[in-house]
Amino acid sequence: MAGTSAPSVAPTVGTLLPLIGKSDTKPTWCPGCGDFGVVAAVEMALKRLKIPSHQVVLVSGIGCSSNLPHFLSSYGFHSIHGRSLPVAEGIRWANHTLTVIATGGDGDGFGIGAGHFIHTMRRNVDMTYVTMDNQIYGLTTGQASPTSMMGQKTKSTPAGVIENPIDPISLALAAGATYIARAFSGDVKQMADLVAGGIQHKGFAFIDAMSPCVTYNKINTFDWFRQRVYKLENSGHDPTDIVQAWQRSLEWGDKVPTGLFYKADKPTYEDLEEVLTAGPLANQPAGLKGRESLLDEFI
Amino acid sequence: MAGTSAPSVAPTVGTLLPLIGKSDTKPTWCPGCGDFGVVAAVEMALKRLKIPSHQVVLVSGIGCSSNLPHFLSSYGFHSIHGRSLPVAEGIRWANHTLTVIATGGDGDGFGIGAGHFIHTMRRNVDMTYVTMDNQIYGLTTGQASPTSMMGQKTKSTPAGVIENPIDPISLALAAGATYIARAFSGDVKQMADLVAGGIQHKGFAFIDAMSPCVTYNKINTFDWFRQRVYKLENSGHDPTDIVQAWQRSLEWGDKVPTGLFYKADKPTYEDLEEVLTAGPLANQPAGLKGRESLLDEFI
Amino acid sequence: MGEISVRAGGAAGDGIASVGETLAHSLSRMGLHVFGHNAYQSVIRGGHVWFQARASTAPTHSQGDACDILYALNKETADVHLPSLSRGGTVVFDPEKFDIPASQLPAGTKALPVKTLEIARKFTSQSILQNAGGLGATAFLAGIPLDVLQASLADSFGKKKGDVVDWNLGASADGYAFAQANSAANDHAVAKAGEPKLLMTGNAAIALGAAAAGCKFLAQYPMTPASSIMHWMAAHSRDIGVVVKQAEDELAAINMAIGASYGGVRSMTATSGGGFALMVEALGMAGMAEIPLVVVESQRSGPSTGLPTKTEQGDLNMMLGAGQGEFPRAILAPANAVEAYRAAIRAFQVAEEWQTPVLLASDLHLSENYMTVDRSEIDLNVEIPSLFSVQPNGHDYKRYQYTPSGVSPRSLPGQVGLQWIAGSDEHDEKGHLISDVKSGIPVWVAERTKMMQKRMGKLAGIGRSTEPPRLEGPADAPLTFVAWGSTVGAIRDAMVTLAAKNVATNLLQIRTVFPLHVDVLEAAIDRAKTTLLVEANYSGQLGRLIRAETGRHLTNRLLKYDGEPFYPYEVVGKALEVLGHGRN
Amino acid sequence: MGEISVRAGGAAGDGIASVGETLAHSLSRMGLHVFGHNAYQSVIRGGHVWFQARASTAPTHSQGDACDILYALNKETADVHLPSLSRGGTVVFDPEKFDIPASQLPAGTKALPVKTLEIARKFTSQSILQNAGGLGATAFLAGIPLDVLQASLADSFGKKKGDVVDWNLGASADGYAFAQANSAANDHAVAKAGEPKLLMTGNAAIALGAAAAGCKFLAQYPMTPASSIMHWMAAHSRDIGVVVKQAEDELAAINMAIGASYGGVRSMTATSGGGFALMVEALGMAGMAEIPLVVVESQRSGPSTGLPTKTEQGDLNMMLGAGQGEFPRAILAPANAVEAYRAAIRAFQVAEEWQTPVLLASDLHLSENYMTVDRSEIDLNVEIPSLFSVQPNGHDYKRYQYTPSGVSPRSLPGQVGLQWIAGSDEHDEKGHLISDVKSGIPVWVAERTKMMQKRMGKLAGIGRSTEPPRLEGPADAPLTFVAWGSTVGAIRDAMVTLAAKNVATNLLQIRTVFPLHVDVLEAAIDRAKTTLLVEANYSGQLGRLIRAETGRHLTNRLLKYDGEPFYPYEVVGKALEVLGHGRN
Ligand SMILES: Cc1ncc(C[n+]2csc(CCOP(=O)(O)OP(=O)(O)O)c2C)c(N)n1
Ligand SMILES: Cc1ncc(C[n+]2csc(CCOP(=O)(O)OP(=O)(O)O)c2C)c(N)n1
Ligand code: SF4
Ligand code: SF4
Ligand SMILES: [Mg+2]
Ligand SMILES: [Mg+2]
Repeated sequence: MAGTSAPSVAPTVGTLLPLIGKSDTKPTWCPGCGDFGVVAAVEMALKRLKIPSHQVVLVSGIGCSSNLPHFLSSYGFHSIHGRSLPVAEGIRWANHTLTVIATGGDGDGFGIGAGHFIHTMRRNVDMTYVTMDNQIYGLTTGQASPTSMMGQKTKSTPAGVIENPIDPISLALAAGATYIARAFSGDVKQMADLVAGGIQHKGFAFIDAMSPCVTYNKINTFDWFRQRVYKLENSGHDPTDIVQAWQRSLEWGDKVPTGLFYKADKPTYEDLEEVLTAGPLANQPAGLKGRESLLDEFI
Repeated sequence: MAGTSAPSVAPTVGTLLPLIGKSDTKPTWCPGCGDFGVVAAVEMALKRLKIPSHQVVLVSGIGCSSNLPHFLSSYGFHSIHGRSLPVAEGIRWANHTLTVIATGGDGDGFGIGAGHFIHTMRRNVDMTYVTMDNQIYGLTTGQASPTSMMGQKTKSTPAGVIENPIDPISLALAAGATYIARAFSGDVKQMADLVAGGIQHKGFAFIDAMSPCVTYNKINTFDWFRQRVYKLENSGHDPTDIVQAWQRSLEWGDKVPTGLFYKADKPTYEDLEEVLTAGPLANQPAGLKGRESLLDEFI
Repeated sequence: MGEISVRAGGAAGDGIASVGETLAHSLSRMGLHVFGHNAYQSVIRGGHVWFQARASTAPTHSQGDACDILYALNKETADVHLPSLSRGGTVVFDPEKFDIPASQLPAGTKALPVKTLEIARKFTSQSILQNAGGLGATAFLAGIPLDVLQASLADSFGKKKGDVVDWNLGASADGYAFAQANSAANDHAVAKAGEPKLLMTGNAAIALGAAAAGCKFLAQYPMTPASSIMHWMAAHSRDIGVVVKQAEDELAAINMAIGASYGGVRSMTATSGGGFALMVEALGMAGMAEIPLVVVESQRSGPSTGLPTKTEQGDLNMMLGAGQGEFPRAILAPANAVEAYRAAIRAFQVAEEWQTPVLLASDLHLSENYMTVDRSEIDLNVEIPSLFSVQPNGHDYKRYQYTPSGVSPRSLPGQVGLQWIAGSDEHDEKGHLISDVKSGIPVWVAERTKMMQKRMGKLAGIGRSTEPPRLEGPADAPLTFVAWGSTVGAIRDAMVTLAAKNVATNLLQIRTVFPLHVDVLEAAIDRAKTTLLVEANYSGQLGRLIRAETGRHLTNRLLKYDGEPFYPYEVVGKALEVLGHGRN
Repeated sequence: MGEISVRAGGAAGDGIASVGETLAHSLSRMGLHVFGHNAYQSVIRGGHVWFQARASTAPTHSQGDACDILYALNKETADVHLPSLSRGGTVVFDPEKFDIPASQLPAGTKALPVKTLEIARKFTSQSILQNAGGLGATAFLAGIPLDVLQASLADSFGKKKGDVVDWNLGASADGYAFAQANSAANDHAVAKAGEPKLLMTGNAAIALGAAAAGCKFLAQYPMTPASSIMHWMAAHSRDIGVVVKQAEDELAAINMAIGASYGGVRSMTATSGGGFALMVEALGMAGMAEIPLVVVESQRSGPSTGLPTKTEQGDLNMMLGAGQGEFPRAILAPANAVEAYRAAIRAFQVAEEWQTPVLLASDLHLSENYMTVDRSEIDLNVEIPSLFSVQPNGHDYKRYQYTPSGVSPRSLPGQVGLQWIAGSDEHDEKGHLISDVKSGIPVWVAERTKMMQKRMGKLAGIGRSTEPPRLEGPADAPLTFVAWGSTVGAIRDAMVTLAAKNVATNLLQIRTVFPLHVDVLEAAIDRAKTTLLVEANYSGQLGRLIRAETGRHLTNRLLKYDGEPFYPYEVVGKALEVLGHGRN
């Protein structure tokens, strides 16, 4: 794209362009899998926000949940296990007019991907991350995940898990995400609201979507959640107060809060990266034609 | 070690064995480097606890700070960048009578090693981790580290850092470490106390040792810290209260608290791993001699 | 020679693997040689999966080509597999679910409709029970006695008792009786042939071999097709005293294993190509610090995520090149369960003797398929020397002492007076760094060279401790197959078929892919009349390695990279073509 | 031909690199060809470091062998380097710091004691200023005019002004004057030879080339000797509009670069062996998803952490085997700064044209040393086509369409109606998964084969887009050197020396290590009278590759793995030995 006459990838305003919809690939999840709720919520949120499908990129890792991008009509990148976030960051920086949503599993995001999770949050990259947290490794047929509860018997822990689960909400708080929520596949409406809120949020939005694996997790079932979930928005919770958010994040057991834990306004990575103030990188001129003065430093 | 007659690696009680001391390798750190304080504190702590040097394993990654194991007289493993914690875990599980101490830099531990940092903490492995946090990449001659402050100009960020630094203390709280402290190389006595406390603590002890890099970090100098540090133990802080600990972890700027943020008693990974209840793995019999009945399952 | 192949197919989640395993176990209990091929997809429910159990009075080295009995749980199975039904064969299906038009039946085959759902309903409303009726009918056709089938079936529920087990036994008996009443057994139906054999997957054999060799620590991250090594070890962890750690990723897994080895226990990690890619850096550390380590690399169809549930031998280049710089390594390549058991033991011995990482190259076809083994072939009596052999010599202890073999005395943490620092940097005999203030200084430049030579010198010894290529079959055969790993199975079966056609062939099996035993290999290749390289990859990676090491160019090649295992008929056809007999 | 070598040595932190760079810049400004060798250790202060600037009216391809002037800042420098002082040479030192006994001086050399500390004290109490006096004396001996030296020195402070700059200028003038008064210039002292040349490191050349080729995004994690690519790019980021991201690790770096490339910009990552090991998995994803990507691999001395500040060519095996399974790649291997600049441009072009990862193999010797380049050799006018070339064809768009070349039309996110899913799993022409419910189904098994062939078929085209081996020197010479990368430099210098001895040699430079241009290579090797393989590694990795691809075994070898660069005299000696002239 030397020069400025190159076709632009900036949003085409004023034209009615197709919104997101289902793709021609049918989900291959087990019947009843929580991930159906998540894909529905993501679709609803994007439709509601009227973001044309060619402006959306869904990025995932590897796992049952990570197949999600194939089932919607946007652009997508079904990457490798644990690396959805750096891939998503790269896409976002190449073209920050795109709506970038990373999706994937608890193993993908909090196990092998834990380092990227922490670092993407501290950067406050303006994107949305929806984890389909089933507290198990689904695609590899049922090993413990970082969110499996103490004592859970799995193929890899036949005597029960002996490590404390990761709490993605408190980790996100500690790492500096600026929009932190928990959703539940049994409540697609709430999830769609939270995802839409996350997309609209300027900064890194994290939604931990509890999405039961009906095949391998016989503990954290839809019923298990139904008996425990309550909504933060009905409980006087103030999502702008980080200490309250931290206290709520400690609740997990008889009660499992859903909704928005925390929200803050901070400059995004893209706001602070000066090169991007000249517009999407993909539209900026490339190369060094006529920049011979650059060679002077070598004399 | 088939059978039980193999020499044991259990501590030899009653004999007076050499305590830790300096090795015959002189530290190669720059004069004035904060890491001199850390190695002194580790040596003091181990001496005070009278742990014989052959019972100690110092494990590190790669960085200026990660050279530390070479300068003391114990066993050690100077591993690769970012991997000190999994190496240390393996050592600990092979022989949980050993005192295992991981040491290394902020880049090593919170950058490339962030995932292991989170996971080792949630496991509550009974070991001690001392990071020499100089908020810079020393050995690679001065790039930004995950704890470099916003705006800091480095070789890799000539226009200033544009991401929020990691706060190791709050991350450790979120991830479930059971002994969490901050020390400062300018106060070796306090650091030695904290390290000794960490070694004695049953569970994962994390000590973030602020250890100024006099060559590449011209912001977070000894003076910078001296003007800001105050001691938690003198401030009515209750280290058993996780919410107080969380609130204190948010303090960083005009005031920088040092001392013990948090301490909790929880079963360690080694407590819960049933195989280890039979003693150090390295001393247990190996092989399947006489275990022909194991083949029955294949019929 | 009696031989039969039984195939069951359906959707993932239908319980096909259980049906197949029960059939395979029944056949191996009859004293037959069995190969059980479990074909599945990267999806938990739905899709299409199948299992083929091939049994014979003679050794079975692969899944074979066709099937004699096909149990089709759904229409897709009939569509995909009927073409493989051999003359005289029978397809079992439930007419309540779908129909098979006569026109779809290959010549000389027949259909046996069995009302499996109806049978199941007599016991329960759970439709999964249908399999029991179909299983019974299939077993009858194959010649499996009802009591043998039912014992296998009951055992497959483990210690579980109660209704479900009873229902299964009842429904399978009904299916069995129905088939007996309405059909004759297959012409190839087998009979009891001897004492029960052991039936195990390559992964179970590897895990068992590791434990027998003294492995006390396994760190692993789940990845098909290596996961079941961890599953087996975890299930037996407390019984056999092996600590099993599911790590947060493969980086942690290998580094934990290295730490544990340094700490004083024999340790292992296992993964597939993608996970191995993440272990590449630490592998070099084990090489540099001279830490014994066993790494199982079970290959699957690449590149990248590729076809995660399909087989390939595409990672040889990666295993050869893994790690920056150079350090000694060995790569062992067993072909079947017995060889895998023994290779695991040898891997530990080589790693320990030469204090360096050893790779055990497997693939999905070996790792996850079922093979019979005679009990006598599994010797659990492995000599396990103590690791605490070094005696204190105080301040003079040199962990990396120069020795003629390159192997230096190794102490373990906890031993008094023998402290040393393991390191990934270059070091001197005592383990002190050469990398910092000594680097570039002439005397230390020379020391670095010596230390490299010490380490690399171990390769010669590793060659002596590992198995050279083995020639199998008549020495003067007109065709020599050259192969490694599980691909050898289909070749062995093809050799039998070729022999029956009076075409003599032999097989040069590369049992140690690295270091190659160049002298033996060159002699064998030079003696061969014609060679045929058979590999499950695109570029012929072994062929490339052989050319690199010996200059011999194996130009006749049968390469396959579609994810499917080799079928003996493909090998036979190519052999005949190469020999100028034309395809048959 | 005028040629001089000037060496300065001291402890890390003494400012040796600045002294050396100032000397090198002064010489290149005089229009001389310069090679600047920066030798340092993995320690920030202390230890021993040195810098050699070699300048000549003829091209300089390496640091050369000896030095004509040695500026020794400490005793260790004298001890280590005096043996390299050539006849007629001078060692400059400060007698206030240490003494050099006459017995230590090689025959025909002399010592020039310069009171550099005393000079410095005239200006300031900061001892670092001593370098300026020594620099001045050294420059005089080398024939550098005072004004040239002072201009370089002033420029080395950048835009800084003030006392420090003035003190430096003053002290250097004093040192210069002192030497002028007390010594003659060296016999080899050089004079102005033409227009100023550019002096750049290999890494600067790579970064500049990448930017010229349209690179808009660099993600990197610091690692010697690749870090300065990031430093250069970061320093120019805003000026040239390139986003530079220091990632949390190399896993993130390469995945960010892949994401950015998918997102519509040309992107790159750079690292050394240990970091590249961590990129192995994602490299395969780029191959599978057909994402253009440039990866710089600057090798250093391994295995593992090894000697982090020393050079080696030990990662070729790793680059060849990186990634499970098979996918097309190219590996370019420039030998010096101009070649590095051009290779970076070509890397981007090949990656983009063939939609696959391209590796640019460098090493510490190339990446971090200084080489002169004529301004005319750097053409910034690179044609950069638009990436938005695909036109919407709605629902029928096939991202992975089969084409004769294997290259398919590529759309970018944001383009209307051309959505596709990039994936690491096997897929069909539209990018839909083959890996799950389609895998194993015969028609899709065939499709997988076709898709593999489409991807691997690109290798042929990549061969046409990359540089074949080049023969340099008289075609009928009795000896042909075979080499790749920076090692070529010492060979080029050695060829000049050999020619002066009436020994004709030529050089077969492998400019593209993969894919090898087999026809050209075979012909060249077969034409060669005798070959001599020269590589900076233990096992002769290029030799192995050549044998694997051509069957040609290059048995004469000069291999070196001590971390030091090749010295021309080593090459000369080995060449004479191979030719039977005996060592000279
Ligand atoms: C490097 C690497 N290691 C391991 C795997 C195997 N693997 C595929 S999916 C998966 C985990 C699945 O769990 P999760 O991320 O929670 O997703 P889910 O299937 O539960 O939705 C693993 C370990 C892989 N593909 N790549
Ligand atoms: C995989 C890998 N990537 C990069 C490096 C290069 N490297 C060596 S030390 C270091 C960081 C040093 O910073 P830190 O960990 O904070 O330690 P410090 O030197 O500041 O004590 C890096 C990036 C490496 N050795 N290995
Ligand atoms: S295995 Fe679990 S997570 Fe995977 S598709 Fe089935 S229900 Fe969903
Ligand atoms: S560079 Fe910094 S961290 Fe490294 S030794 Fe010097 S002062 Fe310490
Ligand atoms: Mg999951
Ligand atoms: Mg640091």
